[in-house]
Amino acid sequence: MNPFRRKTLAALALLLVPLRALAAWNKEAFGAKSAGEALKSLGIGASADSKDILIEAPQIAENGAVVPVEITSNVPGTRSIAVVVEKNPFPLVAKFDFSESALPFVKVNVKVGESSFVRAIAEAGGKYYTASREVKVTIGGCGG
Amino acid sequence: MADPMKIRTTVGAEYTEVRVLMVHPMETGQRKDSGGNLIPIHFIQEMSVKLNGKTVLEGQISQAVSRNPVFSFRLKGAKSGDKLEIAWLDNRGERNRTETAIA
Amino acid sequence: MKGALQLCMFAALAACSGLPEKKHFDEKDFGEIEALMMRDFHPRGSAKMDRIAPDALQKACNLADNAPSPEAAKALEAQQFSTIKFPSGNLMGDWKNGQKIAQSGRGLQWNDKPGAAGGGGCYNCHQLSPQEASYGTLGPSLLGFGKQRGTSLEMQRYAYGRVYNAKAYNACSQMPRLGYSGTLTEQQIKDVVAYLLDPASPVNR
Amino acid sequence: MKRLAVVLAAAFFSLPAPAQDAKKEIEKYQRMINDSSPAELFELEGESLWKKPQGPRNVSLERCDLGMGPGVLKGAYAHLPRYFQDTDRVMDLETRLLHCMMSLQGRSREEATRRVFGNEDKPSEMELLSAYIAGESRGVPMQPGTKHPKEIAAYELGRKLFFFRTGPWDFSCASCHGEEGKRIRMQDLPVLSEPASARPVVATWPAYRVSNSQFKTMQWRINDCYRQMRMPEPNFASELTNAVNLFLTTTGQGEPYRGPGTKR
Repeated sequence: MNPFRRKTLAALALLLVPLRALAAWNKEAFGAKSAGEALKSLGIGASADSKDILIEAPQIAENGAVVPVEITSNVPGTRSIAVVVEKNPFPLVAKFDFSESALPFVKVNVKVGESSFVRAIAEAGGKYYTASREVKVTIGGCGG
Repeated sequence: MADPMKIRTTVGAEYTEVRVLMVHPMETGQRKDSGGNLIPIHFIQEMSVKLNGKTVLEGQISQAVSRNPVFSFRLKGAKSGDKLEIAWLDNRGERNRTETAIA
Repeated sequence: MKGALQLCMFAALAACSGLPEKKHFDEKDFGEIEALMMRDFHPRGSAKMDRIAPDALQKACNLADNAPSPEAAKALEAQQFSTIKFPSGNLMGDWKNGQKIAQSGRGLQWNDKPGAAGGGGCYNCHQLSPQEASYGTLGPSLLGFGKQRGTSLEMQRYAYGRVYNAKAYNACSQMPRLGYSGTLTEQQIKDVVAYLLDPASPVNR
Repeated sequence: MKRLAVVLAAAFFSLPAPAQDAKKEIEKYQRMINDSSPAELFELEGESLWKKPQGPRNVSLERCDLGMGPGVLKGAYAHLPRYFQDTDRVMDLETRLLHCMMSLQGRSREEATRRVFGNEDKPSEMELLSAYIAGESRGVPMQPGTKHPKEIAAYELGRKLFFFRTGPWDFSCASCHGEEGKRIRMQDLPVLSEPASARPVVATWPAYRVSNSQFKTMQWRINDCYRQMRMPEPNFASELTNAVNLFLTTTGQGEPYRGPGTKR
């Protein structure tokens, strides 16, 4: 299947997604090629570094296909957490909105294309707080 | 492989930890199959977690989430027997929904 | 001090209390193992059954548990050295291609496409350029190899020979005989030599 | 036990500081992928396959005797490979499953071994069954067969094969798994002929591999090592692969099984 046909098929598939969806998937943000662009499309403004955002991730990952990342926000009133892998082709990985009894915490396995900073941006009371951890991706095995 | 969504809940003092394991290839569209041609992009885009019918968590995710995604969340005030419902929707419009009671 | 002393004494005792390591092979084993392998293996891709029987060098190293006597080692190394075909003139090729070869672990495996370029797999066992954090430690680090040793024709021959047939320098080395086995071509080995010696190569920066 | 402490202490102190951090960080990576691993999915799928009637006789594998009696699963994996009277052979899990597929289900060897190694889109029966059956031995100390003459002979043969150098790259298993504290790229290489290094390996195979989202068995592990040793392909469930498997498992015996594991 040549790339052009695959692109149109992918685009078509997106149109088929029913309008009343869950949290509507932000196509621009997830299609953005830089972290800055992605966050802007999410309406996330300047964010302050904060030690109340805890990121638990391995410093060295034997394989970039599965990198466990655990994020906790201790900023009171946190309503959402966005996860960004800065050097990925599409940096925005996920965005979680918390309400009712869900604590601002998430653990998820993500793909890290090459050694990069993994960044979390939390939103609380209209302000944004951020922290990041570097993950070195290495090649295991005999490369063959 | 069938598509069981495996949910495990652990009720703790401060919160209940919910761990959900989904079956999905989460294809980036960059991978080639053994024949050498590109496998089309195919990934879960949206997911939600409901407790006793009320949405407590909504996620927008991408192909950068690993294959067979594994998520963990924490719910305050959830007790055993409460109804937990997790649903996802992928970029091809396929859906999956699993309901369970908190252990 | 007493505790430490005791620890070393105990370690020495522990080391020699077990029976001396039983030799893994004696002569009669070879027939039995080769027959079993001929029965329990099958050819696939380029990996044919002629790879089962160990050659004279492998048999010698197996029998000596990879630690032949100095005389035996010298004889084996001389014999292996005679298998090296040194090209004439400059032995330094293109370090950029040398880097690709050092990164690639392909070559002679049953799933390697026939005719595809073989790889040296150097990073599996060696550190080479400082930028590559994912390097092996089975072999010594070759960081700054050319910077320390220069690029004399004599050093080029040493590097070329070592890649072509490592056993010519260390009889039972674990380093594969990349030229002798047909994994790398003459030009590929020259490119690896360049990657090791060329001042422009990241190995030497 | 003392000797072990001395050996371990020596190995740890011999690593330069940065390598120790790298080792600690990689161990953290392994811990984190272990507790958030999809391996469970393969166990579930394997359970339904164990109960699924198949083959000309249209029966399930639930009467298969894995060494502790027909259908007994608890701890069965932890006691394999072992000698089986009915086939007069030392057999590991996959070899025994093949035997049951043929003897109970009436399937031909050719059909049952057509696809013994799967891929991420379609795992093989052997992979799914291995996940389930291995999971049923969690907590049980690994104790393969070590007393029967054929078990002793298989162990000795496995040991020789482990050190046997041949093939175009002159490798034996010990070429990579023979020296403490070594690694290929960033992959640590356990010395599989040493109990201390072999135990954690034996206690976590078969395993889910995050790098390709596939579930891998011991027969695959031995098969793929021979591929990278540039050797021809070993026959599935052959005497040779069972001997190597028994040597490794015997060397690593005693450790409570804690798999199926999750690996790179």
